[in-house]
Amino acid sequence: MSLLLEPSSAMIKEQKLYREMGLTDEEFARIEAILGRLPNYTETGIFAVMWSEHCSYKNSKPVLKKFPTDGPHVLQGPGEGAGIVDIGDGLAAAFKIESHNHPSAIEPYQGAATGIGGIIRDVFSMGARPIALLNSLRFGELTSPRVKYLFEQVVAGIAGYGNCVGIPTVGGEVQFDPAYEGNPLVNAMCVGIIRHEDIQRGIATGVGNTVMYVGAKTGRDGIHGATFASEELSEQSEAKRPAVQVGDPFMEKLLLEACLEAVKSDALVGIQDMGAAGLTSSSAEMASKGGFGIEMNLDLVPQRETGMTPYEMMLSESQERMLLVVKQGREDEIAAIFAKYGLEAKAIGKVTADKMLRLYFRGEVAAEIPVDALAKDAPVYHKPSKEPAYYREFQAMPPYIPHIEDYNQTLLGLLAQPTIASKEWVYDQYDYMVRTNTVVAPGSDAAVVRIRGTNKALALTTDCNSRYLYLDPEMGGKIAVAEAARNVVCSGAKPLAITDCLNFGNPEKPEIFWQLEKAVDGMSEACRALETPVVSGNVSLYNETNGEAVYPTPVVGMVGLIDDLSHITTQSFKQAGDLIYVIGEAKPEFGGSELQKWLEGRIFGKAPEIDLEIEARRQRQLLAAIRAGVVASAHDVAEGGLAVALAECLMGADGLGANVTISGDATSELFSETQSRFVVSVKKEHQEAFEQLVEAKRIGEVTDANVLVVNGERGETLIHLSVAKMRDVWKGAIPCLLKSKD
Amino acid sequence: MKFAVIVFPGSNCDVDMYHAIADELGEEVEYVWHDEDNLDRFDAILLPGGFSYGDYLRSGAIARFSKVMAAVKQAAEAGKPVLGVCNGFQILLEAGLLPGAMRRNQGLKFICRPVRLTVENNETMFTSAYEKGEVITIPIAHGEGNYYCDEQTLKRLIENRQIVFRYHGENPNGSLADIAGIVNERGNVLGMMPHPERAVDALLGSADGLKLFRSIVNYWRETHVVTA
Amino acid sequence: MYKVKVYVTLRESVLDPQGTAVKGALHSLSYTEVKDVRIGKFMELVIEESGRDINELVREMCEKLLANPVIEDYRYEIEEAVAR
Amino acid sequence: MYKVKVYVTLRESVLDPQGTAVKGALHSLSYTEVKDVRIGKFMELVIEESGRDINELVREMCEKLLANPVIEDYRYEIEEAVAR
Ligand SMILES: Nc1ncnc2c1ncn2[C@@H]1O[C@H](COP(=O)(O)OP(=O)(O)O)[C@@H](O)[C@H]1O
Ligand SMILES: [Mg+2]
Repeated sequence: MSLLLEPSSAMIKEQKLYREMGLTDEEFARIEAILGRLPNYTETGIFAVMWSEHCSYKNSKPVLKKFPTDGPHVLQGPGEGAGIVDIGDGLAAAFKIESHNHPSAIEPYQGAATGIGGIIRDVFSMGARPIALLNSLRFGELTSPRVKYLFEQVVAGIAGYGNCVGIPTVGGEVQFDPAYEGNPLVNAMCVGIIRHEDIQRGIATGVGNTVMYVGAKTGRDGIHGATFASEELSEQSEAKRPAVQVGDPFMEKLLLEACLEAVKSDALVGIQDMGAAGLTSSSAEMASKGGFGIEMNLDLVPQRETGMTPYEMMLSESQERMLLVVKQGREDEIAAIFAKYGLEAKAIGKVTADKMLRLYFRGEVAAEIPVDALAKDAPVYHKPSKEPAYYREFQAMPPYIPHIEDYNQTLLGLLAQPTIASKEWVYDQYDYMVRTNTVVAPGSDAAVVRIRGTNKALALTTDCNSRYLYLDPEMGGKIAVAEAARNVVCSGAKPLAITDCLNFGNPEKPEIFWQLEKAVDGMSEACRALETPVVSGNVSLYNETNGEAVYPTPVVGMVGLIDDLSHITTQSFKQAGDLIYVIGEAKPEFGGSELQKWLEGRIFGKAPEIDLEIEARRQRQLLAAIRAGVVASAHDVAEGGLAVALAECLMGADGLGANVTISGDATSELFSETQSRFVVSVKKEHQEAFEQLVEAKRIGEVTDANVLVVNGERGETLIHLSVAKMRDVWKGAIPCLLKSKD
Repeated sequence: MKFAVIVFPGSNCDVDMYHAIADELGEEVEYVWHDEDNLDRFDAILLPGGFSYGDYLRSGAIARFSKVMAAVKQAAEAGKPVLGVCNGFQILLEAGLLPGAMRRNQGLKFICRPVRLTVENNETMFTSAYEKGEVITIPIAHGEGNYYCDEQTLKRLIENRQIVFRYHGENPNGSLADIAGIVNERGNVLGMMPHPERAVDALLGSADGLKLFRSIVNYWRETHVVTA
Repeated sequence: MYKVKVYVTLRESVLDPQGTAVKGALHSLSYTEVKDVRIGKFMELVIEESGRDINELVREMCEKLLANPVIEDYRYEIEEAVAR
Repeated sequence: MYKVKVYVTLRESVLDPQGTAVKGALHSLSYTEVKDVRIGKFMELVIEESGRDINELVREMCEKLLANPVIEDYRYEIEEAVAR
């Protein structure tokens, strides 16, 4: 589009062209009032992206305020590229999770790849060295060719990008449910390590300091991507689609190394990545945070395409770009660092005192907007909230009790459910070992990454069972946090903090907004109970296709600290003769369970309940026992219940089996998804010590028979399955679904 | 003994290689940026894995023109041990320091997992610490490890005992004759897809790779009579 | 029997990291006269006569599988070949 | 200004895993008339007049960098283009 074709200010107002950019009539009036005149086309576009939900959180801000964000170990809470927590020895962990749902629905490989790229930049722009990646994925059922394509391409995209940059992808989760058929979720988390004194902030200060641009050239990629992410997917999205962003992981690797070198220089004042709304958000936010203004000459912006307008340059979402503020007169020092990596750091503007974002193009002012209006004073909406009718119905239902005849077949059937089945097909494609710190690779509970030069390690996980959240968002929200903490504790770590990605439907619908509110209430309560504040996060709303929302899916990414490498624990049974314990008793809770979904083809009723005090106590006891060195293996009971958990403890344990006896109602004991339960194995010589530390029930022993045997209280055999058989079913399920034609 | 770890833009196993030598082997090691042209001060040269130049076009195709590669060639001609792992192997192939070429994995997917290897030849400067026929566990992590060469070359590789490692059991990538690693005729340039530097610490799953580095040090000690 | 050649290229406005890297490499080999490089795919298909219109068939295959219409364009040529 | 098209293909004798996979995928979409698929690269270069013989130049670039003679063949076409 040439400049001449851009609509005039008057046309924008009269023909309400701002609506196409996602601004409401009231918002446009507000812009007019702020500027004291009509905005031109570029300015309208800048406001539209900055005031989109994606950048401004205008609908979710009031809800996000509820999260506890403080703690003695929190060095940086929400608001920067990543949250940061102290881990001792002068070191800190920086981490954040982010969604790339809409781009991945359109172009799954590049959408997922650029999602990884974006979250990595968030972490290294804080000055942290990225040490691990995780992801959380949701797809429809693995039966339609489209879903298979999306799944395969998303995984390939994550692998293609992460492997090339050389950051290990150490964990994640994948769930399959018809609720995600048209709107897959692709959330990526990155964790970095930083020395306290190296923490950088995205800030522009010091009048006359230079604004520098580094990284890939700007093209017409993803223009209006942020607005796009703030709308529902529809048939029209296809046509409205901006040029798809293609990731360049090689460029990212160069940028990463160069930026980490640059942050060591005191010539650098501030640094921020150009994420959603690219040049616009990075410049406006840095200036607003610093209390200054920024002035840029757009003719100097490195451009990949010819004839780009200010509108296009400011809204482009080309990847692998960073904006720096550098002390005046020391530009060459910074440029030299980037030049070593073949990158050009180019001066394109300077910091000003007047708190304005002022853009020049071909000698004229192309835009002039107060930075605070863009970054701080976006509108905030308190959307109406309403309890959905389905929720009341579900709450009123009598408990669902499945009728099980054959426990062997039931267990095998559950192991073949793609949500439970081995994810080896996925993580085999990820380089989870590069940088040689991955002590616990994907396949156990939380992943464990050691910190070189210390005797410490981090335990990392992403979790969220959205079925529970759909049935009961508050309960489900609590469970999501608790489950993440359980996984972290099972690995031998103390949970430190979380990052969260709130994937919901259209918040303008009161029932959806209610889900969002309740979920955040539940999560907040769990975060308080488990002392894991929220230090960063991301909101992805409008996850709907043709009016159908995805399940409420607030993915929890948690980081825990292992303060002695000898505490690292995995879920696999270790040796024959070890005693098997279960912590926690089962209740008949099958609402939203894997078994209900499988047998009934849908979920309904009440979600399992959780008592956060009990949860916290059990986690404390288990962690104390692990630290005392009396736990051989630990695993949480999750989807599929105790039977699946026992099977999982055997999948990675060569030549071992288990012989256990259960009491009470066998169906509940084996398959109910009652919360706050764990399976633990303990060496015989540690029996006494373990029992003193942990309230747990001994249910059997690890054997060398290579079979799982479960007996009922009257001595009847409920389950008798060879480990080989279970492993075949469990490992084969996903590859088999992918291969099958229909 | 002093090792060089060559760093190309996009190398990402450089750190792993460095730590394997410095922390586990306890020898001297230094990073060398791709634009250096002199490697005289080093006794052995390591080309690490990763994605040099993004692996764009073909893996290793662009890196082989780096300035440092002329020096790597010189070192090879001087008989110094030169080890290329994964992307390093690919670069050695593209540079013609080893025969053959890499294709994409047969399954077309990147594969990361520990695999078992048979030590086919334990009479090289890289493998003397292993038993002949020893089966070891070393991780692979690559998308293009499907080794190819023409029949004559294969014949020569076999006759000269240049095949050093083969995949044991399942061949993960479709490589010709299950080849996982080969040496040049002189025996001082080894290229291999599996990552010995990722298998130097039992904490991370295997220490089977350590013997490879020990072999290099042993060779160097034997050939360099201390004159101090 | 047909011999079909399919050319798949990235759309004009889509970033081509591979092309950019190759251009950089050519420049550092001092082929500075190279001003632009774009890299796409070249596929050769052998297709048996099956009664379907060959043009339609090839177009369908391109749109369904061989090219990714979101970021790529395609073009093809058909040669009637004698069975070898 | 020249527009140069370079086609890089795997040598006949070299198995093409990608082509095999695409053929398999086409068959499972029931395009069983497809008998063979080979996948190569298609590069478009824009080269400025530099006084060197353009054929020689392109051949040199192909042999040095664009194709790997161990497994690949190449072919090229040169169009003289008017500067845009
Ligand atoms: N998308 C993924 N990427 C990487 N690893 C994954 C992914 N999905 C699952 N995994 C790994 O597979 C294992 C099992 O996952 P999951 O069943 O979700 O475990 P849990 O129920 O304990 O959270 C974990 O180690 C997890 O990190
Ligand atoms: Mg778990």
